Amino acid sequence: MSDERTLDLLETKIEELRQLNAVEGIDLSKEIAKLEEKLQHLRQKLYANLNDWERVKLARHPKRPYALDYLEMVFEGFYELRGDRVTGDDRALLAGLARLDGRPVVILAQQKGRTTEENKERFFGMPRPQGFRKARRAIELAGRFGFPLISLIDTPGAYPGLEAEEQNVGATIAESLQAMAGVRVPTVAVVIGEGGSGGALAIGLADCVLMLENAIFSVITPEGAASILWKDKDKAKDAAAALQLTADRLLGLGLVDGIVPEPLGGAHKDPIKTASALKDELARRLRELEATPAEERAARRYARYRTIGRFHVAPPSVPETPPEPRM
Amino acid sequence: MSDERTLDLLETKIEELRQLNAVEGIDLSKEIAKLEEKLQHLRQKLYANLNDWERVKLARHPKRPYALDYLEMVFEGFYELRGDRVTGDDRALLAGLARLDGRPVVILAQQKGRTTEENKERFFGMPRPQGFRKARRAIELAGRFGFPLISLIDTPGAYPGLEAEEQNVGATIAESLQAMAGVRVPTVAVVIGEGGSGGALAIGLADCVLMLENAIFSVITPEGAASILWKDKDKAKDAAAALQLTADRLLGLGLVDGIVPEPLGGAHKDPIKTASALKDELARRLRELEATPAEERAARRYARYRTIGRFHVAPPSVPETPPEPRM
Amino acid sequence: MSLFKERQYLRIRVDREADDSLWMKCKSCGELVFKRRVRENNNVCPNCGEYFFLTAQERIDSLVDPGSFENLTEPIVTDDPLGFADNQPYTQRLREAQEKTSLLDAIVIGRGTIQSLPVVLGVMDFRFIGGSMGSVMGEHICRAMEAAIAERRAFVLVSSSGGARIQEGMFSLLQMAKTVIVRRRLAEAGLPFISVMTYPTSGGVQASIASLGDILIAEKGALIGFAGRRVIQQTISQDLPEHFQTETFALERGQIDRVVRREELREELALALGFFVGAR
Amino acid sequence: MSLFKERQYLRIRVDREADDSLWMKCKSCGELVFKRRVRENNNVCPNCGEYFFLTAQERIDSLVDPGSFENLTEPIVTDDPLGFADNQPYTQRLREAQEKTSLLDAIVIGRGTIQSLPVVLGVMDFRFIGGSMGSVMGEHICRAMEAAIAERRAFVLVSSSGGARIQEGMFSLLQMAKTVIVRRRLAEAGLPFISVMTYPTSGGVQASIASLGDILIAEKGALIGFAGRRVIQQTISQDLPEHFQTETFALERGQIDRVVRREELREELALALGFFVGAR
Ligand SMILES: [Zn+2]
Ligand SMILES: [Zn+2]
Repeated sequence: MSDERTLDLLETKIEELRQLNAVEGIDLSKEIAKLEEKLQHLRQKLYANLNDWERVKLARHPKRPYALDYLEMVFEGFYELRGDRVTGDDRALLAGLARLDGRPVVILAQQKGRTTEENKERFFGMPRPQGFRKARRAIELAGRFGFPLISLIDTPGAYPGLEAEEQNVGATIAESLQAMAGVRVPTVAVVIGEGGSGGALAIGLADCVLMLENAIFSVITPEGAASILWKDKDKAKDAAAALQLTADRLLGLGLVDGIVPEPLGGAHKDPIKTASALKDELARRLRELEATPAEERAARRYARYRTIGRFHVAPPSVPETPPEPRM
Repeated sequence: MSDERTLDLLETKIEELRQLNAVEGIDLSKEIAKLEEKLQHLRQKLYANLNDWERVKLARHPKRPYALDYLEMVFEGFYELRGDRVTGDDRALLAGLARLDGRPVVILAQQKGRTTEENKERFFGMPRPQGFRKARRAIELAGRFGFPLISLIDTPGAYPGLEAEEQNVGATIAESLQAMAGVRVPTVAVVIGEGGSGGALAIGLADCVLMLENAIFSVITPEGAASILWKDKDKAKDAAAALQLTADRLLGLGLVDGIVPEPLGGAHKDPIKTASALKDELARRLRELEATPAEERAARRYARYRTIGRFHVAPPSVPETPPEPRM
Repeated sequence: MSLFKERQYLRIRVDREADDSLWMKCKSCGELVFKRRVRENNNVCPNCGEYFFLTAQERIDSLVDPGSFENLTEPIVTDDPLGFADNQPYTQRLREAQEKTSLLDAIVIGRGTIQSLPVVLGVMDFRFIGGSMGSVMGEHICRAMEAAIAERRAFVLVSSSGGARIQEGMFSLLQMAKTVIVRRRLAEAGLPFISVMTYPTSGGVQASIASLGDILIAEKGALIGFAGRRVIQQTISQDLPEHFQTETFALERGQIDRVVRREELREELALALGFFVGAR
Repeated sequence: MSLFKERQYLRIRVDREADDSLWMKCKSCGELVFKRRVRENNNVCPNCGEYFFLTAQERIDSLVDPGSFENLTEPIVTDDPLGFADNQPYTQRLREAQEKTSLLDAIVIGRGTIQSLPVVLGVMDFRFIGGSMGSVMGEHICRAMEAAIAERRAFVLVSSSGGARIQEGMFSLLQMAKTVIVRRRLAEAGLPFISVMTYPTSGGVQASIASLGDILIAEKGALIGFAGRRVIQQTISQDLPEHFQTETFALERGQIDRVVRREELREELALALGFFVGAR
């Protein structure tokens, strides 16, 4: 991806030329057009066949739009509801009400920080038990008032730490999952960046699961997998490929329902366009879900998750040792 | 109550005489009988007309049976369920399953300590947010499986402290109340000693509320009321009378449903007899409640609490200044 | 548990235009400020921003659309069921509070609109025996929720209370149970309840109805907690942080959803209520 | 997230009587102990009390009434849907685990009675790739709950798992959602679920089905937590208490209901189950 910076530099240069063109009255438009054509060509070449590891880097790109950016661009009037009513207010997992095309929805949103200051506040986008408890509260609110629920997923995973374990972070994830499993309103989850393990899934058990084109969703970070399975941290690239964590692969595996396209080079190249695509897709999916009777929606959600898994009846030859006999 | 100690001393002396009688073969039986008669007479005189403050002291008597004593004597096989699943396990408010006459029930029990060590563990019987959250969990378990719920109330009140406020103790009381208001099983609460304010009521919103004869139930401790209203801590005795916190007064006011008799001198004079009376009353009340259809039980619980309060329509002369005009 | 003293408030009499002077001295910044401006400024000092006390009626006026409020507070008064007297009979204390406030008890309820959104509103008045909750306040809160259910309106409760009204003993403690059981009906009816916590929301009010809002909004300068600072210090001699039980303390600990300045509260309520109009 | 190594266990081969020796050396106390006695003692060292590893079958034998267990574990194996390979193909790792354990995956389910009380039982086997949960384990847990619903039995799950099976990628993560959504059905059917947590109950298993029991029982010596000690220390370099994620740590922090010694677990389950027989 070091090429990306070169292309960004070229883009800046073209912009400088364009300003020169305007100010000095020198006619560079022909040259500029050629340069732009070249740039477009290079970009296409660069981004057309991103490998999985490059996608991982795009999904984590520091310039990538975060949840609050989409809240601004896709929804109106985010009315944040803070606090878990128990011990705190997690700033890495936000909850609140907002409007989508004028209709009220409940939002769950995982938010990373951009600055050191922000990341300190938001724990690098890693939710703590306070966040998962708040999620559960918001899910229940959605259920109580019939608001559709939309999750924006973007986290490396739940925050690992003593305090999190002391507050039983695993159980808070389980309870958020349980709330999502049972809430009787349409639910849509979108992975907008990084979908990291249980901390992401906690708000991702939805009727419809979408991914932005360059988002990833994985049981473990490639780095973690490399360290545990390859016993070699530098194998993250291999792990990224093996884990099949990109949107296209997960769509192929039937584990997500749709992909929201991003501009060439990633969402950060044109956040507004990305947001617009996301908004259209969210609105369309919600309409579909709301057109489905509640009972049928519940049955479909159940069937969707009940059937996840790939296995076959073992042929008699495998395993070589037969299974335990009946006792 | 200084007389109580004199009588206890007399009782000890009689016991010593009785042992002398047995061991030495000296016949003191006549004298002993007379002394016992005298003791009985003095006790009756002492306890027949206890004032409210003396009741308060009895309710808090250090020898009084506590919740775990009744759990032993009234119920079988207390199977404790610990922890609030969030931050801790309160030892001042216990929860669990047990059997009453062989039938499973869910128990909530406030437990004081006898020794310094125990009181340190049990915070002098003052529950913390962990306890109220555990209560809520146990109430929901009762509702989920249709177990009747029995609360044994004995607390000076919720524990006042920084950590309690940090964990939003008020809200945990409110949520315990809310759970009790909605649980669809028969519920009986018994004040076995001290029913102290919100910390007691949190597990006391029941279909049937009983009090042991010398128990108290109050919005505030007499000491607290004296300090706030009389501006004089030594007026606790007056406050105790004014607050009408004894079982007989609260029965007279229609705020409790029944009184479980105690032996002369208080429950600690004969814990087994007290427990036996409590068991009979609990069983009777539960039978009544279970004989009532669930819908009607819910309606009665609602009506019971909805109508608590004493007020009248103001005559035109009061207040002298008329109420705010309509706007 | 009326542990919060009125003297903690900076009281200004703004309810009578006929006051001897048109100016008042702010006890916080010491400036002489024009009473009318204070009043127009929601009883916030225009010089230093200090929040002065709002009566129930002033609070209502600050929230509802002009002319939209219909008072539903029936003229009921407590029976004084215990015949309570401390250094002073409860009846006398009541009469004094009634005279001081022109209210029969510590709450006003009614229907109205907030930026055209229909609500049933309950507002406590701290001047009336510390905003404490006895039989009458409990009854009014229940009737307000019942009106909300009957008229399919949202319920908004603005709390300002030291807790239970000691003088009514167990009748007062049991108002916690009474309001909670009716609050369930409101929830079953699918109607929203927005609880606004101001200075102070404490004791039995905080430990029941006030904490059970679908949305909890604290006014800047609120005090939110169960046991008061003095009770804790007297009971366990614990050091308490300076911002103990402030709205910031509550927000940091996840106890409330939002903190709002007084002058933004009307707009804030309209925002929140707007989501629920037509829901379900 | 298989972060717990088998080497943390003291493994003893007690599954074959034909072993070359009748004696073994306890790795904890160093004593030579008679294998048969270890086995009869629930794989607890008769000398020092150290808990040795139980296979799923040994665990089942230690819990159910003799002869009452009917294995319901259908012979299904994972498709290896990602065609996963690290330094070793997943298929090979599977084959080795299958050969080592005589199981097709890391769980055995079945029906049986515990002191005559009918249950459906699921027991994980840590030997099989760290007891990790992939498609097959998730499926068996769901089928066990469905059997419990069909037969109106209680469900007991004994967890021993490092978490999700990394080699099945998102299929494995989503088993958390799958087991949770079926667990709801069990609750809706009014049937009890007792979750027994042993060494280790962690990662995706702890963060889903294992934490959702009506009653949570930890075996003495259990490890209960989401992120492992190593992960936390590598990520944020935090000092962790010695008893971090032990059953005592969990009990003190309100995360579990009970701690039980291995030899008492059968009795414990009977006690708990007894309350639910005939309930509802
Ligand atoms: Zn000022
Ligand atoms: Zn040993």
